[in-house]
Amino acid sequence: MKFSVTVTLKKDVLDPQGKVVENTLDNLGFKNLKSIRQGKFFEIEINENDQEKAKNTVKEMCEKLLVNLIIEDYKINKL
Amino acid sequence: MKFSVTVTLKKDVLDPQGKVVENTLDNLGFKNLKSIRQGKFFEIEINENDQEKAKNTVKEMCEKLLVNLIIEDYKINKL
Amino acid sequence: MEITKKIIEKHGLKESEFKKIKKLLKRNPNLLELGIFSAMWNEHCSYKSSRIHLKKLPTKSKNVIQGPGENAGVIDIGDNDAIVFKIESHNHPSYIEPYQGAATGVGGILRDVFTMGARPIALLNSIHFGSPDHYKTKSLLNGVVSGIGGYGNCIGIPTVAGETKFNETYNENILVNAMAVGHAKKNKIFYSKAKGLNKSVVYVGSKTGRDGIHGASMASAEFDKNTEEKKPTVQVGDPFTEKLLLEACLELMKDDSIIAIQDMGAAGLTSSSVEMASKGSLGIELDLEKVPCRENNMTPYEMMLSESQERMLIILEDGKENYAKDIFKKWDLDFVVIGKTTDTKKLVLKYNNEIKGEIPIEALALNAPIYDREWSKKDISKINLNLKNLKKINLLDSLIKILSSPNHSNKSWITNQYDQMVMCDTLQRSGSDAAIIRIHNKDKAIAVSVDSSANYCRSHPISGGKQIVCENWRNLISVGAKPIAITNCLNFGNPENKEVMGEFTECLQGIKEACEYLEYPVVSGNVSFYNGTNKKNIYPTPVIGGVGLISKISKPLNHNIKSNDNHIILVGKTFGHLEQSCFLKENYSIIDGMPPQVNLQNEKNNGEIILKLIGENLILSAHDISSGGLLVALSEMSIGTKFGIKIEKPKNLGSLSEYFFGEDQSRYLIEVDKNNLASIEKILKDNNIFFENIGITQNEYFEVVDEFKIKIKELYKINNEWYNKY
Amino acid sequence: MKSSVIVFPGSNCDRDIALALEKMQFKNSMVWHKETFLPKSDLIVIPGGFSYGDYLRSGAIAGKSLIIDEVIKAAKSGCLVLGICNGFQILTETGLLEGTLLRNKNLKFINRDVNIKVLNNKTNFTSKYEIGQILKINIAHNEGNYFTNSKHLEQLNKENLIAFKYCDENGNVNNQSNPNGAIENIAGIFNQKKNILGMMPHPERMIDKLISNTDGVNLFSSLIN
Ligand SMILES: Nc1ncnc2c1ncn2[C@@H]1O[C@H](COP(=O)(O)OP(=O)(O)O)[C@@H](O)[C@H]1O
Ligand SMILES: [Mg+2]
Repeated sequence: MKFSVTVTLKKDVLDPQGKVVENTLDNLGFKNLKSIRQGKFFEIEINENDQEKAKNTVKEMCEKLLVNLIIEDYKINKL
Repeated sequence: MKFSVTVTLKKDVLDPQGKVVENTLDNLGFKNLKSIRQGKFFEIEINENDQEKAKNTVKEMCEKLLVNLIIEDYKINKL
Repeated sequence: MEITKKIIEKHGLKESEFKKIKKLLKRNPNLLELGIFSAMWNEHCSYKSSRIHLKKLPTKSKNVIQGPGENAGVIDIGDNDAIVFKIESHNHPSYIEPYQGAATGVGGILRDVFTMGARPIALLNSIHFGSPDHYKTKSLLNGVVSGIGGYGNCIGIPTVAGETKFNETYNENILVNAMAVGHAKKNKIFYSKAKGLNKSVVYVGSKTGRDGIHGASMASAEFDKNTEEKKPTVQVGDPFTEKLLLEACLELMKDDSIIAIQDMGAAGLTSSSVEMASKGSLGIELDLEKVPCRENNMTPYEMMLSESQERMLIILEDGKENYAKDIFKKWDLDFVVIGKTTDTKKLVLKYNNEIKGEIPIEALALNAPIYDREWSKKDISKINLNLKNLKKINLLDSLIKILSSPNHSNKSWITNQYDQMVMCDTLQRSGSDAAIIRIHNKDKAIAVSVDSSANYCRSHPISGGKQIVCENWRNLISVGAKPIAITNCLNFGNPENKEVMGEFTECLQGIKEACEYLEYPVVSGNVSFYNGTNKKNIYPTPVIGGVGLISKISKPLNHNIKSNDNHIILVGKTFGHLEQSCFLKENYSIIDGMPPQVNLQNEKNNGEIILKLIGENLILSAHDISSGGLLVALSEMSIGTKFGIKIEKPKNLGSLSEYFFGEDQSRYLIEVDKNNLASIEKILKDNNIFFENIGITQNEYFEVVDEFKIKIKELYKINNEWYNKY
Repeated sequence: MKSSVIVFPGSNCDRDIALALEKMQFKNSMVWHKETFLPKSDLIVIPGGFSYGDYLRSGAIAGKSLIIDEVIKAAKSGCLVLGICNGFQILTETGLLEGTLLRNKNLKFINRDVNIKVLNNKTNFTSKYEIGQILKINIAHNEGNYFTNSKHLEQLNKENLIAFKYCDENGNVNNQSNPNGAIENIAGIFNQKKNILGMMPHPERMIDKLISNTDGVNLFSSLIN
């Protein structure tokens, strides 16, 4: 079973990368850019047919390793 | 109009970070993990109502800056 | 809005303090004003529990240009060169988010140094973690080290020295202290004292966000529907922006545009504006709608209390605004005139022309509470250490136990993650007693080292306090530097606890005695109280950061043995003090007894004579003897070289372990050429210095005659294993 | 000989390289990234550091700066270009050099002295070195793990475009002597015309006995010839 996880910085947390990328896109002439947020992306495949169980495993992976819960939020999607 | 972009390393490119994450998850006892790939994620909002045009702009952003086409693939999704 | 008891409490203010606020204002404060009082009156900004004790420290010498009270201390090293330095703690943020906590700690201390007009030239750190077995330790260590490296490497300032220790007392409360050292021209030092009326108050740097609005903001969240959105957030460091800020500030400082400058550190805009006004006995008026903000709808309360990083406040000379603005624009940084100096001696905060808060500056600064907290003397109960009954162990096994322990293992796993070479003036990198940094384009250098000994300080705070200053002094001397001055970071538990306050008072007493005797003044520092959890306080951990001067560079001296067939001389007397030693701890798990005592007179004599010998080029390598004693120090001189040492046991040796592992103070090991032996011995004798010629250097092997002989390569492996396996 | 050092926001080895060039008798100028004019120079150096914080990908944003168009023009007309560390990363981002620099294999920043071996000394950058000479040079990077496709790798080998490889003190090129995981231990490469060199190690840190050694000197003295 396959899932995708997107991890983004919590709102209000300073995003130095995003800021620089935004400025650069602006300098490159993309004037209609309203906002850009950057995050991490994982594609996870696990050997488990029960969707509920599988999703819980992915959730556990996120909370234990992939996501820094203090500054990041995450979302899991079934693929 | 909002889009999400996911950027992943091409298949044949060594992924040191992915390797370490995979090993660590294994060490943490996630034995049913089959594979994990890591990438970047962008959420882009642009001032443009024509979906075709908007998507093209995002594509241009990717090719001009956000993605290193030599080693990375990307996907755009309308949100 | 009514200020309830709960709000006051959430702002960390005592009822008596709130009463005092009302008296000073002659009315009730509003929430903004309360927030400002709480920020200025908290321990971190006001030093309310420590101030009366800190006053006792010696802070002056002929080399001191600026002692405590400014952003950093300043010392004179001749030829119009000055060194600016300070150490600061970032303990709590680093425990919550180790990478960002440590990174912003480095960023903060760098700003303290470059606000004064100095270009930072070196970074140091003292990091203390819980037991390696504790479930959090590994990730904290990883996060802190990469955070320190991440910030310093990116901004391009070498991280050259530090100390790393593990002790279960830090299980729930790690220590992350960062020190920065900068170089300035003596006639171009910038201070934070405001001068003149109607001068522009300028905000430069990053935008203000809702970062680190501590407990204070939680209180405010209660009054808002969007509580979730307004949660106080962790500060994220942006070393790239700091690099721009550094270059922009130094560029502006070439000119005479700046009257006063202050970084926005703890309590951000509040403390920076109040401090500048207070020092100049002036008032300050701010138009808060002009503050560059990262988020929409930020309130004056949030703006004043935000601890967003990479920001500065500057008071400019008349007519310099455009000139200064161009510089900041060049570096892509915000530059906004947000207010002016006034003669009201008040902090006046306006938002869209409406006055939102008005507080007399004196009430915030001079009238902040000061406490003479109750303290108790350390109870030195009788110690029943009977070392006679200990199981006998072999010398080599004990040595291996120590060299392979987390605290004594080689730190290159850490130091290899720090750029130590950038700026191309690092003459001696990490790994020796002190790092040596050349003054750019000159033939002189400074030496720097940070040290602490929590176990010593805990068992007898006065002796411990004295000991660290001396150990720090010794580390500088060992690389041939004349110690000039120190900065100190005092990490302690809860000051409202009598014993903790006693440890604080007594450690300071020890520090004071040593500093006075060695003429080694304190020029800056930081106090971090409330380290601990659930009434369990950390061991008292004062950290000393020292700076010494090498006025003429020859070849940088370190502790590595240079060749075979040289003599090793032990300078200073060995008594065999094993209580509180690393030998007992690593071999028998005994942590007990009194720390070794320092005889300040011997300390000074021995140190000065070593410096004299180094000055006359009579020494090939030098090392002070500290934790682990003689045998550990000797092996440190061999590990990493191709040369070992062959040592003869003294004729009338009492106990092997006492001689080889005793932690008696004020001792050095020096490697000397055979041909210089006679002249060195004569100098030592003429000056009544106790010394022993203990052995000869040799190829490949480390050896105590009749006890053991081991390959240096083996020792190296033993010493380098722990971190790589952990 | 005239040299230009390009300075980006976040460059931090610009002063070090400028000093090295001056010491080796180059007439050097510093060129700010917002300039659109490059002074006439025989050598352009892109220094180490963290241009734009190395956010997004190291070197990516610098690769889009105003001055970089001028660098590309000059490089294409044969001007010598040296990219060190972040400079190497920028050169790959602009396409002047092929391949890319990934995260170090251990995912950690690495600063230490490593040994590298000279593979080609018939270039303007390396003529003063011996073939096979082992140099001890400092590295300091997060992303020095050179990677390229197999076709380009073949070309690198066939056309002798590998400048340096990581090795041990005896010159052995193997896994143990590879600090960051770079493919075939590659530490530096040339473009096909050999007028561009990108390298991860920092030669400018190795010109002063007091702080290290003088193994970097010959790179600069090769260039001044
Ligand atoms: N966190 C650290 N950062 C930088 N250098 C460190 C760190 N920890 C230890 N070191 C370095 O390791 C060496 C050994 O440290 P230590 O045993 O504390 O030395 P000493 O006993 O001489 O003070 C020193 O050169 C020190 O600078
Ligand atoms: Mg020492």
